[in-house]
Amino acid sequence: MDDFYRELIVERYKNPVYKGELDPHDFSYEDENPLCGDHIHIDVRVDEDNKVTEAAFSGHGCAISQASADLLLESIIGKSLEEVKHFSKEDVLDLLGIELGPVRLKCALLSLKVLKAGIYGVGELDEDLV
Amino acid sequence: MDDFYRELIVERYKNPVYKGELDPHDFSYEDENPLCGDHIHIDVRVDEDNKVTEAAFSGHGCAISQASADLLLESIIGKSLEEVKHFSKEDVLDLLGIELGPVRLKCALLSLKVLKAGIYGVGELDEDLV
Amino acid sequence: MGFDKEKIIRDFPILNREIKPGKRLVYLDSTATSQKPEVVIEAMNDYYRLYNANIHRGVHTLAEEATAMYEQSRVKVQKFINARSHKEIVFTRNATEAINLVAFTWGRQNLDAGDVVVLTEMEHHSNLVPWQMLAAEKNLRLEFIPVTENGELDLLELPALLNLKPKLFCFTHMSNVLGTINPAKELISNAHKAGAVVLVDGAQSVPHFAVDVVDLDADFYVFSAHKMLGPTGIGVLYGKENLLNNMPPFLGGGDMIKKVQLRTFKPNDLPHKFEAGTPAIAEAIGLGAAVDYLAAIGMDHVLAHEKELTAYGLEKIAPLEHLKIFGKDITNKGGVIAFEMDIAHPHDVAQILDMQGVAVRAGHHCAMPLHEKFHIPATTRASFYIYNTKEDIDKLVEGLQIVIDMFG
Amino acid sequence: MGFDKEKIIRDFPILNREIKPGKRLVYLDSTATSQKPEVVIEAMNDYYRLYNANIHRGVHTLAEEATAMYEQSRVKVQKFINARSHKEIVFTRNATEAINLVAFTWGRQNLDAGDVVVLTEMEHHSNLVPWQMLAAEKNLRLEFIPVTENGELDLLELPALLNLKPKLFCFTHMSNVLGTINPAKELISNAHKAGAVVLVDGAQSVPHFAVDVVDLDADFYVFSAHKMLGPTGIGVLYGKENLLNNMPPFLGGGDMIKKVQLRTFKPNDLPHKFEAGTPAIAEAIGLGAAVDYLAAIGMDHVLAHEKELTAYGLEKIAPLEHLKIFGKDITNKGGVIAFEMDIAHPHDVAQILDMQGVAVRAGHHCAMPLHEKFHIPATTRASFYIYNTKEDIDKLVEGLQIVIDMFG
Ligand SMILES: Cc1ncc(COP(=O)(O)O)c(C=O)c1O
Ligand SMILES: Cc1ncc(COP(=O)(O)O)c(C=O)c1O
Repeated sequence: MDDFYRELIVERYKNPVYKGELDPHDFSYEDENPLCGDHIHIDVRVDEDNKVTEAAFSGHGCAISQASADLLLESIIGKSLEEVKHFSKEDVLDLLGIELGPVRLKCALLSLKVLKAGIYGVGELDEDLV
Repeated sequence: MDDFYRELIVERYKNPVYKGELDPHDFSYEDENPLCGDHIHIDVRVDEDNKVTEAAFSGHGCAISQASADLLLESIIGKSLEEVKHFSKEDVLDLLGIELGPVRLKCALLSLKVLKAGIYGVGELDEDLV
Repeated sequence: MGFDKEKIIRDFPILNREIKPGKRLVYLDSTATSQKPEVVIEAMNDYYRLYNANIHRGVHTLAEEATAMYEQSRVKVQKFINARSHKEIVFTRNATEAINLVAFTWGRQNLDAGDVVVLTEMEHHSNLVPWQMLAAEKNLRLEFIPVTENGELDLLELPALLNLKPKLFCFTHMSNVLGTINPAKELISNAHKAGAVVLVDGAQSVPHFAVDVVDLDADFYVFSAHKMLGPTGIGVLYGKENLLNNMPPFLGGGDMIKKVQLRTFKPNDLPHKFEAGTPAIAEAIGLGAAVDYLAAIGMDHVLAHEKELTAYGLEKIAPLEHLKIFGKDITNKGGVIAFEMDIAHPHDVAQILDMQGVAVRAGHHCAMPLHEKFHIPATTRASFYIYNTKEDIDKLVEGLQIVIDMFG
Repeated sequence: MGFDKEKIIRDFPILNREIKPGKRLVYLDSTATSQKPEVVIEAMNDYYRLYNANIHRGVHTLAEEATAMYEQSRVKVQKFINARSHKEIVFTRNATEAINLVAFTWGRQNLDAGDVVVLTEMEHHSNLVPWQMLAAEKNLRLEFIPVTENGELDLLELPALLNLKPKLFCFTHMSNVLGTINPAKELISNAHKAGAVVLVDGAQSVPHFAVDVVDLDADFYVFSAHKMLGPTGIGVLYGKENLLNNMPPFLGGGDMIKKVQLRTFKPNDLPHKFEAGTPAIAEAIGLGAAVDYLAAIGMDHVLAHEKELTAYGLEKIAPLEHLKIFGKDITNKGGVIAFEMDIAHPHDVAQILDMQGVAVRAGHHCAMPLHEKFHIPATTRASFYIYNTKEDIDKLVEGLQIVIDMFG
């Protein structure tokens, strides 16, 4: 059917692989998109070389925000935090494999925003930095 | 040439008949149109029956405002104040013999406004009353 | 002209738009903004192509024509809501600015620390935030009529709130989420008895049913052109003449003055006192055309058509699985159906509907407190206007079935 | 596209208008409002006919298209005045509202009793009255740079005024009556040295020559779309990002919030923080098209054309009897010629010109204090833009000759 809600997105939304919480974790962060109530919390563990060993997200929201969190976490396992800092909007869209309008883009990028804010250890990240 | 600036208006503007001041007078009033700086002062004398015996205006402004003051005063001589109170916008336009847009209408009606305010003895007359 | 469904649809060029290949636009988002009939678009084009000029101060032909058309629109609006005088009609950018105008002028002048302002839990942000800002500045007390589980104002609470002797009472004539049409006349009369001035947010009422500000006895009444077939960029503040007369001006600048010296100015007469700078001229003319169009149809026909669609919509949507209608049993409900689905987020619902050409809105609809009250972050909302048909609702239901198949 | 006179004239449908039988429109009133090219009108028609929707919160196709176009227009405006970020571009109703926005937010926050605000004697009412209102509320001291007999700012007075350590300095980049183009960069730099924040009224500059807000180092810069080939109902406030960020919001309502609860709200990020309620969507899109059109011509060509017309106009008008030009010998003069005639009132002059199809403005042009200074209640003003020609000026001179014959 419609290529937009690719099977992958609906599947990951219904059956996420990285959903959960990590305790203890090396850093964690959370944020929300007040426009639609999407909420994402991310926990990350890293090894001595600052490579991501484990990651998990919790929260709620639309299929796009939840699936993109799940796919994002999958793709950062084994990467160094330095590499993750270079993850871009395009990388997330590539993971989702779809094009998005401005409103849905915010849904798709919420997890990246949370992840980066966690890495940088900042309060709230300017959207432009994502 | 153009019927708008009928010869009458230009003639009355250049050579007004009722221009001047009356001292003493029975009542007098003045007002201005700040939009264009038109200014009209009117002095009136009445007899024991409240009939206008003499009237004069002073001030400055555009041809329409000055000519309509001159024509208006001419037409009220001999009339009772009660009758003058019933003078309307249409009466003034009839005197001028032209049609006017909203901005110029204010020029044409300034003298009537001043005259009525003088008769009613009020401070400033609402435009709608003219 | 009465209600000629086919003609009406022909009048809206956008309804020919194909959203996706083979999917014609089904526009169910009129509560956010309505579509515009060709006559409204053309009225503005005529202004720009034939007599575009700045108004009020010009002597030349274009300026006089533009001024006359602008002021005629004011009179059309006056007649449309049955105001007593054109002086009571102030053009603003939108309903939001109209409310702010009242807050900044009447509010600042008349409200003091400790004064009570009564609002309702179903207000749009535009009828909340201006009062929150004023409350913060002046130390006012804001109180709220609760919304019942059903989605109506809990009028049992009203006497207690009016007992607080509020100086001001602001409420929406119709909720943009629930569709609730509030009993405005009764509310106003009670508030007046308690000594309050009343502002009614008519953003959702004026487009959809006949409003008579004199019969209602509203003190202030606001609405937006873009929701009633008119253009963006213009809204209306109605205020009773004596109230407007006693208010200080709002914005300063050209047109709102009678006389200016370097350090002082004298404000202009109503309504110009509240219209600073070059106004939205084309937009006022467009609004005039929209009012003519609605008046020709007849607001009673508009309301009847929407009630019919709403009844049909509720009937068709209610049986769908996983779906809960927000405010289903409201006694007096306008053409708005908001709902949640336990399997899919409203954004996903809206996007899947969009793939079918069906435009609905998803989110908090600028009514976060109402959503918070019911513990739902967002809803999907379908809303109806004169150009909608039962087939549009059928398309909506088909689209919702796809959502259910996908996520269920 | 460069400056193709014939194409430009063809682009403006209104120029075909016959004002009186056999008298085609000669529009010399662009300072009040400009005419609009067909591309601007069509850009708005496309919005209304193809993708009309409310913006920012919508997921459906129309809403996404409308949002993208609205925000693209913001970026076009940003580039046009060379601002650093789209966040620095706030859409308002007009230049007037933009000035008021600064007065109500930055002004209320930063100015206190006794603070000095420096203005000039050649300001438009829109850059006077908001400061008078704020001065009355806050007990500020307003001081004015005088205008010389010649019609320029008397810069000899500037050091003394800046010695008063003004908190704010507001001036017009170009006078809408005299045509004086003020040395903005130098004024701003001097004011900054004295510690003042600077607001520039660009209502007459942005339409007529290249403006670079970064090069000028203006803190706030305002202008109106309708004077630069764009629609009515929209204007622009440019403000430096850190200033805007530190300012409280202006109007409250939808879109300017991030989060709302019953009694509190959290404002949105820039620039939305200052755009409450449904904005002028079609108008922003029209402004974007106007900016594209001007940029394609090139602002240097626009200015050169106007300078040529002004020189020609001054040369042709100067010899006329009974006529005195207001600000004839100004060193840097834009396309505006205002004048008095000792035999006829400006209203009569304008009306007689109108009978020839020539549209000029008569009055105080929203600059009463300037007129008062020179003891003239009103002037007649002819102003030029890209679609004017030397033949237009010849028609003006013919018309003035008729006035002289009639009243002389
Ligand atoms: C110099 C100047 N400033 C401000 C304005 C006000 O512009 P608007 O009426 O579009 O707000 C004008 C327009 O007449 C102007 O010429
Ligand atoms: C009930 C209600 N009030 C106010 C508004 C604000 O209207 P605008 O955004 O046109 O100012 C809306 C529009 O969404 C509304 O539905």
